[in-house]
Amino acid sequence: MDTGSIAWMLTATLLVLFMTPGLAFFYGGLVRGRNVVSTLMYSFIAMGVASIVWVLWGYSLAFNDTGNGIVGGLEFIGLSNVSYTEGDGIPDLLFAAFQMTFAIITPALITGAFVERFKFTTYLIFLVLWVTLVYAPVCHWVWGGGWIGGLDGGALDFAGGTVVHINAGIAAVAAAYLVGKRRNPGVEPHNVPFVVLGAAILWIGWFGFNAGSQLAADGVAVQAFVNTNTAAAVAAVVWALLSFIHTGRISAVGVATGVVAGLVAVTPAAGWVGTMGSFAIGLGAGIICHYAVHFEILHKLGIDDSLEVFAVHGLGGIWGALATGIFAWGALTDTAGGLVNGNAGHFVANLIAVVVTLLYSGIVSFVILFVLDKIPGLGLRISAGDEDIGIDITAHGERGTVADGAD
Amino acid sequence: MDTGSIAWMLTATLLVLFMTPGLAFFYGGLVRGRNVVSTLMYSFIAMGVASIVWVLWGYSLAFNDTGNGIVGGLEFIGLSNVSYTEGDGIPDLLFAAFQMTFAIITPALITGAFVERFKFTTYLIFLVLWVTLVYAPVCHWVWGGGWIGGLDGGALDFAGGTVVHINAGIAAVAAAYLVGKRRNPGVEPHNVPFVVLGAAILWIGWFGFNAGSQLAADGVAVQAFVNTNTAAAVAAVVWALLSFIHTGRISAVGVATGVVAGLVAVTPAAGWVGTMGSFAIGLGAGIICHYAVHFEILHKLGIDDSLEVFAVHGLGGIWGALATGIFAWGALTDTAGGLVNGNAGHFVANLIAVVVTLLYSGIVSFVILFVLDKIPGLGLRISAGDEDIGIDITAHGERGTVADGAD
Amino acid sequence: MDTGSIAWMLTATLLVLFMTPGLAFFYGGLVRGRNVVSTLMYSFIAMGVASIVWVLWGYSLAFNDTGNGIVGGLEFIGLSNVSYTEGDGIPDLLFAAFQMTFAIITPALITGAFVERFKFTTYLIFLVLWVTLVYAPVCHWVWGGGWIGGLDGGALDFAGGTVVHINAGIAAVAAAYLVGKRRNPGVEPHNVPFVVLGAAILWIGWFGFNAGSQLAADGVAVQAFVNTNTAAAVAAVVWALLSFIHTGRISAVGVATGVVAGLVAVTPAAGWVGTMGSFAIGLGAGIICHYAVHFEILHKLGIDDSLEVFAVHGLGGIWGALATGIFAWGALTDTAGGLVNGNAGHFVANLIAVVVTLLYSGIVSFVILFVLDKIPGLGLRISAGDEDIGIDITAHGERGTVADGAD
Amino acid sequence: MLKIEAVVRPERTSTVLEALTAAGVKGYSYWNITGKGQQEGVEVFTGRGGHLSHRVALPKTMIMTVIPDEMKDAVIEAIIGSARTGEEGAIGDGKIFVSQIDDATRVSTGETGDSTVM
Amino acid sequence: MLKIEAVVRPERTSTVLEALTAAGVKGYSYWNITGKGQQEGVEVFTGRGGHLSHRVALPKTMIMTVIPDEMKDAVIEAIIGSARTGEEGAIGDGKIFVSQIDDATRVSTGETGDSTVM
Amino acid sequence: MLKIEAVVRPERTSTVLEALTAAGVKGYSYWNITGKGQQEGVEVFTGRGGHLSHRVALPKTMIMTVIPDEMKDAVIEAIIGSARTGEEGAIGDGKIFVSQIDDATRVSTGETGDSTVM
Ligand SMILES: Nc1ncnc2c1ncn2[C@@H]1O[C@H](COP(=O)(O)OP(=O)(O)O)[C@@H](O)[C@H]1O
Ligand SMILES: Nc1ncnc2c1ncn2[C@@H]1O[C@H](COP(=O)(O)OP(=O)(O)O)[C@@H](O)[C@H]1O
Ligand SMILES: Nc1ncnc2c1ncn2[C@@H]1O[C@H](COP(=O)(O)OP(=O)(O)O)[C@@H](O)[C@H]1O
Repeated sequence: MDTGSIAWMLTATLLVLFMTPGLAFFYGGLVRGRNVVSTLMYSFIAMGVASIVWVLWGYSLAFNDTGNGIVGGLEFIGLSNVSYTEGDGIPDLLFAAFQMTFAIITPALITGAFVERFKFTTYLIFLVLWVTLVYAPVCHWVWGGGWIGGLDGGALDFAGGTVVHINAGIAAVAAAYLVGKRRNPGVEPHNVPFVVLGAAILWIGWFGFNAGSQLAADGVAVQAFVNTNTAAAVAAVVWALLSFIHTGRISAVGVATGVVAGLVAVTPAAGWVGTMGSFAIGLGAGIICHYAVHFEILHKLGIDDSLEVFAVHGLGGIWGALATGIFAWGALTDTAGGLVNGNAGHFVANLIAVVVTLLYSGIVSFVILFVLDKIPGLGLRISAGDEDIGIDITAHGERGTVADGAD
Repeated sequence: MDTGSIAWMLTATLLVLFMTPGLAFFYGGLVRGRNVVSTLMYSFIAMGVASIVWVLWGYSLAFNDTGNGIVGGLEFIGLSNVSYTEGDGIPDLLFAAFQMTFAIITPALITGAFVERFKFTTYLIFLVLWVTLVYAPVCHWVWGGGWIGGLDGGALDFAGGTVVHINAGIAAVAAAYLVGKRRNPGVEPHNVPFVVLGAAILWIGWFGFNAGSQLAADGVAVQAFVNTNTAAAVAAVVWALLSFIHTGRISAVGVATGVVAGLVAVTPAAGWVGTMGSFAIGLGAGIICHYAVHFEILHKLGIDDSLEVFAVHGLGGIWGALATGIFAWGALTDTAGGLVNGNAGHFVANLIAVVVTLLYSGIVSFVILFVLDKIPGLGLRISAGDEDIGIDITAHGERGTVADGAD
Repeated sequence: MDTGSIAWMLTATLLVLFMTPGLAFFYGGLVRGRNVVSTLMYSFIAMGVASIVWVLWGYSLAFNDTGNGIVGGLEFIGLSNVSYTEGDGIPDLLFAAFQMTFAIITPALITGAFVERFKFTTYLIFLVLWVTLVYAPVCHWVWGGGWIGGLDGGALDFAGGTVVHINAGIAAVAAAYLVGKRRNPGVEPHNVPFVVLGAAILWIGWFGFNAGSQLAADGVAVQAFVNTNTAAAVAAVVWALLSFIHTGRISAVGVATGVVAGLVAVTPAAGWVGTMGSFAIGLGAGIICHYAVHFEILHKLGIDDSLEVFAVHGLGGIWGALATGIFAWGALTDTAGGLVNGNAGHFVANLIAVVVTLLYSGIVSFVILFVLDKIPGLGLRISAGDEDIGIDITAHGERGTVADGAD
Repeated sequence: MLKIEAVVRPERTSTVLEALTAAGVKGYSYWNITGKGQQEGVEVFTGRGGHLSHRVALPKTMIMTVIPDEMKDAVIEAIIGSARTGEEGAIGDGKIFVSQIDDATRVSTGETGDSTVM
Repeated sequence: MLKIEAVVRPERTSTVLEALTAAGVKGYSYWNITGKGQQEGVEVFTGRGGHLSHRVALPKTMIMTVIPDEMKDAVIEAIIGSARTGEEGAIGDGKIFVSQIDDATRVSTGETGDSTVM
Repeated sequence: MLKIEAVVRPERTSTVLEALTAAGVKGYSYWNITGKGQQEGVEVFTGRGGHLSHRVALPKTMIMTVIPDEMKDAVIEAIIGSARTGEEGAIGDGKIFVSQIDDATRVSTGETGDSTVM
C-alpha cells in the first residue's frame, strides 16, 4: 500500500463525487425557474440511490470478475470480501468507492434529457434499474474484466468516455424520445451563475475523474491532469470564438458547455495522449459539440433532448473515443500507439466499443423506460397541469426561491 | 513523517474547513430572505474567531495533556511548542490545524437554533467563551487525554459525535430557549438551491471529518470513507421515502437534512464499523431525525430551535454514539467490539459520554448565554423592530440580493 | 518521486485552479445585477485563455532558465521537454501545471478594476498579451532563475506576493485609469451570498497557493498552511471590528475583503514566518486594507478601480512583501531571518522587488492597454448605450437570472 | 383609453400574451405578484422538510395593458380564452379589472392620445 | 368597485394581509416594490465594505385589492390598524391610494360585477 | 390627485427618479416589469448557448407616483426629459399613463387629501 496513492485516490474520489452536485447546478441553471429544485434533485438523489445500489450489488456485478466476460459475480455483494487494507497499490475498497462515484454521475447525466417533466418517483426506480442493467454490465465489459477490455488491438478508455459519456448520451436520447417534448420550454436559462458554478465544479472535479483513473499518484496521473485541463481550456475558447463568429456575442453558457465538451472528449484519452494530443482533442470537441448544439440536430428530429446531453456527452464521447485511437501515444499506452503512430488497433477496438455501447445502452435504456411507462401508477411523465405549474411545487412541495414581501 | 499521510491530512483539514461555509449556505437557504447575510455570517465569522481562539489558547486547553483529566495546560499557547516537523505520523502542527476546523464548525452548528434574531456582537463574544469553556474541555475529555477517553470499556468517538454534534445540539437547545421564539418565522425556506449547495459541500467535507480522523492515509481511513458515504446515502433515501409516504411529495430540504442526519450519526462510528454497520446507522438516523423534525418535538415545548439543530445534530449524534456501541467491529476497534459482538463495554462508556456531554454542555452553555443576556450593552436578542426589518440590514448594513431597477 | 508530495501537489494545483471561479463569484456578487455574467466571465475565460498561453509558450518564457536573468527560453514550448515522470520531488510537468494556475488567476484579479465596462473581445487579447509580456517575465525574475530571485540579501516571495498580487494590483490601476469611470456604479453589491461563496472558495483554495508553494507534503507546507489560516482569520476579525467601530454595523463584504487582505499579505511570507508572525501580518493587512478602502484613496484621484484591486491586492501585497522582510524566521528561511532577527537583507531585497514590479508591471500594462485602446475595432470600453443596458445582454446575450412570469 | 389589469396563473403568461397580441394589443407590461382569491392556497414544506404547511397566497402574474376603449371586449375575451384552464368554475384562473386612463404619452415622441397604444 | 393600493413596510405584509381577510376582503395581490416618501432612506455598505452610502429608496410591499364601494372605510381602517408601527407621525409606514374600477371579470366563470370581489 | 405610471428603460431608473425629485415629487414607488411596445425585443442565447432566440418582451421599470393635479405637466416633462434616450422616434423609451386617484391616506397619521403627496 502506498500512502501517497491512497491520499490522492481519496481526494480523487471526492472530486468525482463533487461533480454530481456540480452537474446539479449546471443543469439547474439551464432550466426554467419553476423547475430548479427538481433539476437539482435528479442529480442529488443519485448520490443516494446509486451509492446504495453500488454498495449492495452494483460493484459486484461490475467488478467481481468471474471470467464470463459479460457480467460480474455476486461475491462482493454489500462490499463484503472487498479489502480495506489490501489491493493493487490502493485498497480494493478505495477502488470500489472511486468507481462508485462514476456510477452516480452517469445516470445523473442522463437527466438533462428529460428535465422539467419526468416523474420523480419513477426516476428513483429508473436509477436502480439503469445502474444495475446498463451501467454495471457496460462497466464490466470495459474495466471489470469483460470482453471489450479484452478486444484484440486493445480498446482504450482511460477514464470512461464509453462507460460514462456515450452510455449516458445514448440513454438520454431514448429517454427524451419516450418522455416527449416539453410543453413550454421557455427561452433562456433561468440562472447563468448556477451554470458557471456547475461548470467550475465539473472542471475541478474532472481532474479526479481523469487523473484519478490512473489509481496512483504518479507521472501518468500528472500527464492526465495536464491533458484534462488543456482539452477543457481549448474547447472553451473554441466555443467562445465560434459563438462570436456566429452571433457577435460570447455566451457564458456556451463557454461552460465548451468546457464540458472538452472534458468529455479527453476522458477516454486522458492518460494515453501527450499534451498536444489533448490540445487537438479539445479543438475537435469544441467544434463538433458547438455545431451539434448550434444546428439542434436532435430537436430537428423531434426529440427534445432538453439540455443537449447527446450533443455534448454522446458526440463528445464518440469523438473522444475515436480520437484516443488516433492520438494515443505509444510511450504512455505501452503499445504501438494510435493512428498517428501508424497503428489502427486501438482505433478499431474503440470503434467497436462505441458501436456496441450505443446499441446496448440505447436499446436496454429504451426497454427499461418503455416498461416503466406502462406500469400503472408509474409512467414517465407528470401531468400536463403539473408541468405547467412547475415540477418543483407539484413533486417537491418547494419553490426554488421565495422572494415576495410576506415570504 | 509519512508524506502520503501529510498529503491526505492537509486535504482533510481543508475539507472540514470548507464545511463551515457549506453550513453557512445550508442554514442561509433555510431562513427568510431578509436574514440571509446574517445567517451566512454566523458561520463564516466562526472561521475567523474560532481560528484565533484555537491558535491562541484553545488548542492548548484541549490537547496539552497534563494528566489531570479535566483540562489541558498552557504549554501550547500561541501554538508554541507544537512542532511543524515532528509528530505521530503527521506533524503535531498539522494535527492542531485539523482539530481547529472542528472547533470552528461546532459553534457554527449551534447558530441554527437562533438565526434571525441573535445579536451579532454578542455572538462574537459567545464564540470566544463557548470554544474556551465548553468545546475545549469536552474535546480534552474525549480526545485530549481526558477522563472520557480513559473510561473503562472504552468510549468510542471516532470523529466527533459527542465532541461536535451532541455538544452543539444541546447548546442549541439552551440558546433557543434563552433567545426566545422568532416573531415571524415565515413559511418556507427562501432559497432551496443554497440548501442543496450547502448539503453537497457538507457531504464532501465530511469525508475530511471522518476519514481524516484516522490521521493517516490507510485502510481504516478508506473504511471510514465508505461508511461515511453509505450512511449519508441511506439516510437521504430513507428521508425521501418517508417524505413521500407522509406527504406525497419529496422535499429537497428533507433529503438534504437526511444527508446531514446520516453523516452526523456515522461520525462517531466512522472507522469502527463495517460497511453494513454504517448502512444500519444511516437507516436509523434517517428514521429518527425525520420523525423528530416531523413531530416538531422541541417546538411543541415552546423552544424555537429554528433550524432543528437538536433534532438533527443532537438526536442524530446520540443515536450515532449508541449505535457505535452496538455496531463496533472488533477487527477495527482492536477490542471485543460492540453489542453485536456481545460486548457492552463501548455501549456503556458511550452512554456515559453522551449523558455527561449533554449535562455539561447544556448547563455551561446556558450559563454563558444567561450571563451575556444580562450584561448591559450586550443581550442576546435584537430589538423587535430590527427583527421585523430583518437583521441583514440592521446588523450588517447589507441586503442579500438587490434586484430593483435602479439597483 | 515522492507519491505523497505528488498527491499533495495535484490537490494544491486544483485548489489554486478553483480560486479563479471563486474570484468570479466574489467579483460577480459585488457588481450590479446587469453585469454579473460578464464579471463571472472575465475570470472564468482566463481559465481557458491563460491555460492555453501557458501550455504553448508562457511556461517556457517563465521557467526555461537560460541564464540571462531577464526572460526564459523556448525549449518548453508546448510543454515539450517537460517530464511527466522526472523532477525535483515532483514531476516537472506537475510543477508546470501548478504554476499555470497562478498565471490564470493573476490576470483575473486585474479585472476587478474595470468590471461593468471593459470590452470582452479586447479583454481576450489583453489576456494573451499580459500573460506573455508581464506575467511571464516577472515570474521568471522571481522564481524562474531571474535577477530578483538572485538579489543579494535574498528576495523572499514564498507564494507570489510580488509575482501575483502586486503585479495584478498595479496593472489594475493602469487599467482603471485608461478605461475610465463607470457611468453609473450603483450603490450596493447585488449579491452578498455570491461574495461570501467566493471568499470561502478563495480561502480554501489559498491553502493550495501557499502550502502548495512548498512543492512537497512536509513540515514547511504545514507551517505555511497554519500561517495562511491565521492571517486570514485575524484580518477578517480586524475588519469586522473596524467596521463596527466606524459604522456600528459589520459588513459581510467587508469581512470577506478582510479575509482576502489577510491571505494576500501572508502569501509572500507563508512558509517563512512562524505562527505569530502570520498573526502580525494579518493584523497589519486588516488595518491597512480596511483604511485604504475606507478612504477610497484611488477614487479620490479619479481612478475608478471598481472593486478595489489595488487597495486589497496592491497594498496588501506590498505590506506582505515588506512584512516578510520583517518577520522572516531564520529557522524556516535557512538565513539570518528578517528585521526581527536583526537582518535587513531580505527586507531590502523585497523592497527592490516591490518597486521594480510596480514600475515594470505598471508601465507595460499601461502600454499594452493604451495600444489596444487605439487599435481600430478594438478599444477598451463598450459604448455608453451598452454600458447603460448592461454588458451581460450586450456582450454575452444573456441575463444573470430570469424571473419573470413568462420566463 | 382603458387600463386592463389581468391577474393570471404564471404558467399561462406566455399564452395570454400571445392572445393579446393576436387580438391587436400593441403594448403590455407584466410582473410577478403573489395573490389570493377564492383559491385555497397550496401545501409547502416548511423548516427542515419534515412536514407541510399551508401557504395562503400563490404566485400569479399581473398583466397590464392600456388599450383604446373600443378594444375592451376583444381584449377581455382574449384573456379569458387563453387564461381559463378548465371546466367553468375552476378557481384560481384569475381576475380582470378595467379602469379609466385619462391620458398616455409616448416618451420617445411626446405624442399623446389613443395613437400611443394602437 | 374601488381599487385600494396600499404601500406598506415589507415586514408588515403578512399582518396587513391577515387584517384584510379579517375585514372581509376576498381577494388581494401584492408584490415587492422600492419606494420613497418622506422617509430618509437607509445607510448601506457600498463597494468592498469599507464605508456606508446612502440609499434613498427602500424596499416596500404594494398590496392591491379591488373591493365593493361599501367596504372602503373598513378596508382602509384595517390597513392603517395593521400597518402603523408606532406613535402618530412615524414616517415610512406607507400610503393608501383609492381609485375607481369600472368593471371586474372572473376568468373562470366569465361573471362580472361586484360579485367577483365579494 | 393623479396617478402617473411611467414605464421606462431600467437603466434610466435612477435618472428618472432624480428628475422626479427635482420636479418636486415627494413620493414614488417603482418595480421591475417586463414589457413590450413597438420595440422589437432582443436576441438571447437559448439552451446550451449554441444559438440565439428571440425574446419579445424586455425588462423595464414601472415608476408610479401619485401627485396633485397641478403637477401633471411638470412631472410628465420631467419623465420625458430624463427617460428619452435619443433622437425623436427612438422606440423602447417608454410610456406614461395618467389616471385619477380619488383619495390618499397616510398610514402613519391617517391624514388624507393632497397633503399626503406634497
Ligand atoms: N379582489 C381582488 N383584488 C385584487 N386581486 C385579486 C382580487 N381577487 C383576485 N385577485 C387576484 O387574482 C388571483 C386569482 O384569483 P382567483 O383565485 O382566480 O379568484 P377567484 O377564485 O375568486 O376567481 C388572486 O391570486 C389574486 O392575485
Ligand atoms: N406620492 C406617492 N406616490 C407613489 N408612492 C408613494 C407616494 N408616497 C409614498 N409612496 C410609497 O409609499 C411608501 C411609504 O411612504 P412613506 O415614507 O410612509 O410616506 P410618508 O412618510 O410620506 O407618509 C414609499 O416608500 C413609496 O413606496
Ligand atoms: N399599451 C401599453 N400598455 C401597457 N404597457 C405598455 C403599453 N405600451 C407600452 N407599454 C410598456 O412600455 C414599455 C416601453 O414601450 P415602448 O417600446 O417605448 O413603446 P413604444 O415603442 O410603443 O413607444 C413596454 O415595454 C411596455 O412595458
